[in-house]
Amino acid sequence: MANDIPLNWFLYFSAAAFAIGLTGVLLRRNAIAVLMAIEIMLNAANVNLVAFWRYGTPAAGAGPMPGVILALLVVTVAAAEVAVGIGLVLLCYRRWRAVDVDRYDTLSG
Amino acid sequence: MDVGTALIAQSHRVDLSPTTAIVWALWLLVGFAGIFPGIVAYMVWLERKVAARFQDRIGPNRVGPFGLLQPIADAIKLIVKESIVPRPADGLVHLLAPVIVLASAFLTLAVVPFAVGLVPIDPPSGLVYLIAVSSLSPLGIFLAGWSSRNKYSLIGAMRAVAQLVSYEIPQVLATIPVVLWAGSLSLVSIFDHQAKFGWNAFTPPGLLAFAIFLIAGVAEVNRTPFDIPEAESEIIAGYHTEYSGMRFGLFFLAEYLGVFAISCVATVLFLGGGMPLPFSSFPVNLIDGSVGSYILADAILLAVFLAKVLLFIFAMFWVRATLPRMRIDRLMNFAWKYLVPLCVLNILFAAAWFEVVVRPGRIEAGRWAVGMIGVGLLTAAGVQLVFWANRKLAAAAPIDADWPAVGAARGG
Amino acid sequence: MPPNVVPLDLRDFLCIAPALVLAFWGLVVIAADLGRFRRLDPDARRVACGRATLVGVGLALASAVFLAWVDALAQSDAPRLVALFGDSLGGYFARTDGLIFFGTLARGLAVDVLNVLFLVLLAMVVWMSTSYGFTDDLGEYFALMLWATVGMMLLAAAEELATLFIALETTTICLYLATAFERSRRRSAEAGLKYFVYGSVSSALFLYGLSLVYGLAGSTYFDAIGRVLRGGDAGLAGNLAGASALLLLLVGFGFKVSAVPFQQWVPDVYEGAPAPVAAWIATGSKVASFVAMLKVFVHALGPWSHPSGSVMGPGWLGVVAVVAAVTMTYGNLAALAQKDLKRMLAYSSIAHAGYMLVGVAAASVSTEGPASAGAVVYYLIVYALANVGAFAVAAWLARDKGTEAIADLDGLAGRSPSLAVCIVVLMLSLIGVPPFAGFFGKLYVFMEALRQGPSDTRIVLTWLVALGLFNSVVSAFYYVRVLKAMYLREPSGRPIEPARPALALPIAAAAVLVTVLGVVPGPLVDLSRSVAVPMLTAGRLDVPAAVDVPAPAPPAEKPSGVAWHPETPTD
Amino acid sequence: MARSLFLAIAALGLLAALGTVLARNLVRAALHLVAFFFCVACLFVMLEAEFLAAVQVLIYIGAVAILLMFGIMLTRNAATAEADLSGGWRVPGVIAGLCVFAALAFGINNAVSPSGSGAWSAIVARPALEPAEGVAWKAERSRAIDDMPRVVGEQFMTRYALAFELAGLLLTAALVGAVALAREEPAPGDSEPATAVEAEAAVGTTP
Repeated sequence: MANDIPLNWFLYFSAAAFAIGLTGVLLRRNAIAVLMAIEIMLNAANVNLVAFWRYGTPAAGAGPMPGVILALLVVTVAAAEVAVGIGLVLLCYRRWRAVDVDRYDTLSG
Repeated sequence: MDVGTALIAQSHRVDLSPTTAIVWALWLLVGFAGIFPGIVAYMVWLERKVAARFQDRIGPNRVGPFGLLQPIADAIKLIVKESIVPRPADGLVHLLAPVIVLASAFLTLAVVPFAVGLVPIDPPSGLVYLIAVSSLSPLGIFLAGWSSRNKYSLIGAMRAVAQLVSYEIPQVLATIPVVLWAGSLSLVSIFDHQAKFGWNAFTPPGLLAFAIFLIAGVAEVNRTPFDIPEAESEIIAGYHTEYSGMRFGLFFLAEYLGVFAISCVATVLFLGGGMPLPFSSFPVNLIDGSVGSYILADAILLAVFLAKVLLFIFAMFWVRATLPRMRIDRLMNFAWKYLVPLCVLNILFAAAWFEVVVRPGRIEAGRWAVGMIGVGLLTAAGVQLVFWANRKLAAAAPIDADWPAVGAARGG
Repeated sequence: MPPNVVPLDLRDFLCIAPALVLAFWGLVVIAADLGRFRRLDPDARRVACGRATLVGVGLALASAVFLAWVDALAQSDAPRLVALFGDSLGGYFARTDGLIFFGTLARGLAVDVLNVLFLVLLAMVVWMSTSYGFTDDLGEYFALMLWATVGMMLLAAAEELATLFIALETTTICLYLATAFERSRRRSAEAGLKYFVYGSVSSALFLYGLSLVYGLAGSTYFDAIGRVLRGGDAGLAGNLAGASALLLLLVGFGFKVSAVPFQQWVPDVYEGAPAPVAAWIATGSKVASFVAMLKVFVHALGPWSHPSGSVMGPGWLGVVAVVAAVTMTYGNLAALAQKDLKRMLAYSSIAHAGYMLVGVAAASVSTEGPASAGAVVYYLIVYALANVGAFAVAAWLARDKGTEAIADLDGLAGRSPSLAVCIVVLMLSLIGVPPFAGFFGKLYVFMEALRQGPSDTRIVLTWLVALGLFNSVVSAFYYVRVLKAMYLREPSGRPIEPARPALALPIAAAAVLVTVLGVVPGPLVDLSRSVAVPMLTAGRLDVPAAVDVPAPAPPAEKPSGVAWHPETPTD
Repeated sequence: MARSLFLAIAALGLLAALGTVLARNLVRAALHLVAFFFCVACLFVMLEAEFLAAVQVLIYIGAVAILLMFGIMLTRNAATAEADLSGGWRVPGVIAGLCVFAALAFGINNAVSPSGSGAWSAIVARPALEPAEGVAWKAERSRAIDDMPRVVGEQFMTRYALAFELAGLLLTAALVGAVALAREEPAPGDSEPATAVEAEAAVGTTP
């Protein structure tokens, strides 16, 4: 199929999304916003994984779909991370009445 | 491949060929823009009639014979009414919310096999798709509540999301026995399986799953007795308090479409789709490849399918006219302490049923009888166990301990 | 099931029995706490929960020791194994390919030794947790500690990237939560959130690097990646994607092992977390992360360590060397200024990560081959033992004073002389003073760094070793401050209460172990070497047996009953 | 056709990602995030992984986004869920992001895969999946695409059994820990296994 999408396009998309996510992590000070930026980065990695699975030549004995399985595991991990993150954010919010990471000041570092 | 055959053929892959595009366009035009809203309109009429009868009234009877034109009048009224958006509201989100809810309800119908070949798309992961799109509606509801900048809207939205998320779990778990027996997530395969093994509701674990699915389904579409998110007497109208005109109409449409969709899905998953008889593949075996046989079989299937759906819808109206609203803590308790454990146990029973009856590949009278009695007793024992354990737990806790507000009010 | 699907060999679950026991026991502890212990008064409840947890750890330890015995027997006397357990099970245990679950997990003596280490450390940490009350959710707390350990065990045994990733996440997520468990203090919640934010960003970076590695190699198995990289002649030259992948993976592991510049979370988290949790982050999590790092970098990405033969060319060796140098220097210098015991231990653990990174660098260039990674394993064991003891001291302070200032130790020698001696031993071992095990750890790591053929990597690693020696001297200053407080100062305020067995025992046990391993280092050194070889060669069929070590014979025969045949490419 | 579709989806996705990062209003940011998730799901469909796309919508939009919204609601006044970008870090952050993107894009452009499939930029079409003599993976992959749920199940029950079990443990641990942390100070004798959702519901009823 000559009109197919090149592998690179997916990779560029994912690289851009990853960079945006990373920028978000650096820019935002709100813990929940940071969490969202992290989700973007995880999704970028997932696009990579699935694109490599579909376009690449597997090494010997790699199984039919390591990329997809890894992506599914990442989805699981992301869900768990968000649950844990929201739990921690709520905990801190109850103590400080603030969600901005800068405002937490007990520890000297 | 001519369009006629393409309509019949059930596509298993998403592709972008012109044929599929035509099929999809047809479905969109006929089904989603024409038939389904029509069905919804007359569901509303039916509901008003049924509720009226339950309350010893007559119901709509002014517009047209038996009030049959009433839905059209209602629709015109909703369309021409002014759409009022509160000034502090988040305009875009306010508009987007009903669209998301409606899209969720519409998209659910895209994988329902109404009859042989009458399914827009049959992806191999159809059931996951179904669950995925139906999980969009909490998002829309939440956004509706949030964007309205109204206390009652927000409370209603929070209630709705908590309820929808909770009841989604038993709903999904209840479909697992069906998937286990059919060995596939495709709804067409599930239909085929029932043509071979009888309706899923006619097995002990299937019956339990069916009941759980229905209960959770009623909760998923926010209908009485689970209509806490829009409880008029407490929070006006919940998340759509601040909606008027056609935006409100979209929510209205989405709710009834949801009722219709959940009935369709329950019919396909548990009641053998459009098959009129439980243990025979009656209309499907008429098909001999000719177009005429297709039309005949599909006509029978479609008619029976709609009759079953109507039955469900009527049952929901009946429940609504009869039962009072549940208290929210009871509602949550019911989902987490009764339905979820029952579902988990039920998966084990379903596995037993699979080993006894389904494993040989065709239904055998002896094994079927053994399965009915053995697994049936097992299932009954499981239900007893869950209820007994909950009663024990409830007895151990002080009265109303599950509702701190009451206890505190009494203590103070 | 279609015929081409090879079913799972259920006997594989026997090989992860310790992890299974711990995972199950977590639920048992929660249930017991909810059902029974919650009615007791807080102190009794804490002790009951701790004891219940210890029972589970003991069971897991028993199964791990049993598996170690079986695996040792498989190497020495396989026929006897068959005679003992019958053809099926005995034959299964006697297999020498060392891989289970379709090659995703390693098995064998190496894994068993690490499991025993984790469990011994966990037992000390759990016992320490019963010494003072810092949380009300005891069942959940102990369950999370057990589950974190499950993650660590499988992380250290993983032979494949998907398993590695999920094990890593299990470990860290349990630890994020446990960090925030001290409900009475705000700093615990803050530490939990900080740990979480840094940790999840690092795992996102790690994951992206991992996806690039998967794209480059087409496989997620360490061994297959290594083989692909060795086969590709292009190396890293001009392959910026490969370099980015390497860097991202390095960032991910750098966070987990607390290497500079990814160390910002360490002092805060160690300070804010309850002392036992901090101990577990500093020891268990670090051991597991270092083992995983060794596997990924030396085994899978080994061909990229210095592909051009020069340490400063493309390749991870130069980066790791620089990171190691900066890490140990930064850790030691920053530790000098600390007044809080846990913060000091945090910086010192950063410094130790630097020494161990020298070992990682050495493992890829040493003439000893994979056996040289034994130095890192030895160092890890010694470091972990000493640190658990040191954190028990922090728990002691936290119990009595609520803070962990070093000044609170003033005059301890007069009040509990025997424990003071134990603490002296721990500190001396952390400095690396000769009769104690820490000395041999450093010696061994530095020796491996120096043991290499003539090349320009030699000069860099020699400088690294020199820097390490200088740093050891620096570290003496702050460790000695603890000793000074105990022996030379008089207590200013209320002196601290004597330790109960829950605290005394971990301190004493750590001190005794560190001394014994220092006086008789031979057996553990041999063991670490024999652990390192299969750890870094699992699934590799072309590695000759290590020369001077009584190492297990590397896998020589084709795995039987496994779907994964590494040497028979399917295309 | 496919290319223009891809470009449209990718552009939308990146815009949504930017919106997530830059939006001041957190709920708006979450909404952008939902759009991004949806675009990624569309890309999965274009990569012939429909099952994964459905899972993406189910988990990310149905669960993660909702959870994030709950988090925002419970920590902010609903009407003023505004959050500032950090001032001093703005320029370095953007520069770092651009540098990362440039490095990755440059790397992707020049990457040479050692696995034998050549440079990434040379792969312009996905490999055909007609079974060929001696190439087993083509048949494997074509089966994986046609019947993905089943193959995923098989993989999770065989090759990745351990990872699957571990994922279950991870979710259990996250649930147990998050509930223990997010719970209000527990009353003595309170043994009710309250879930996070339940706790939210309780909050919702007693405003």
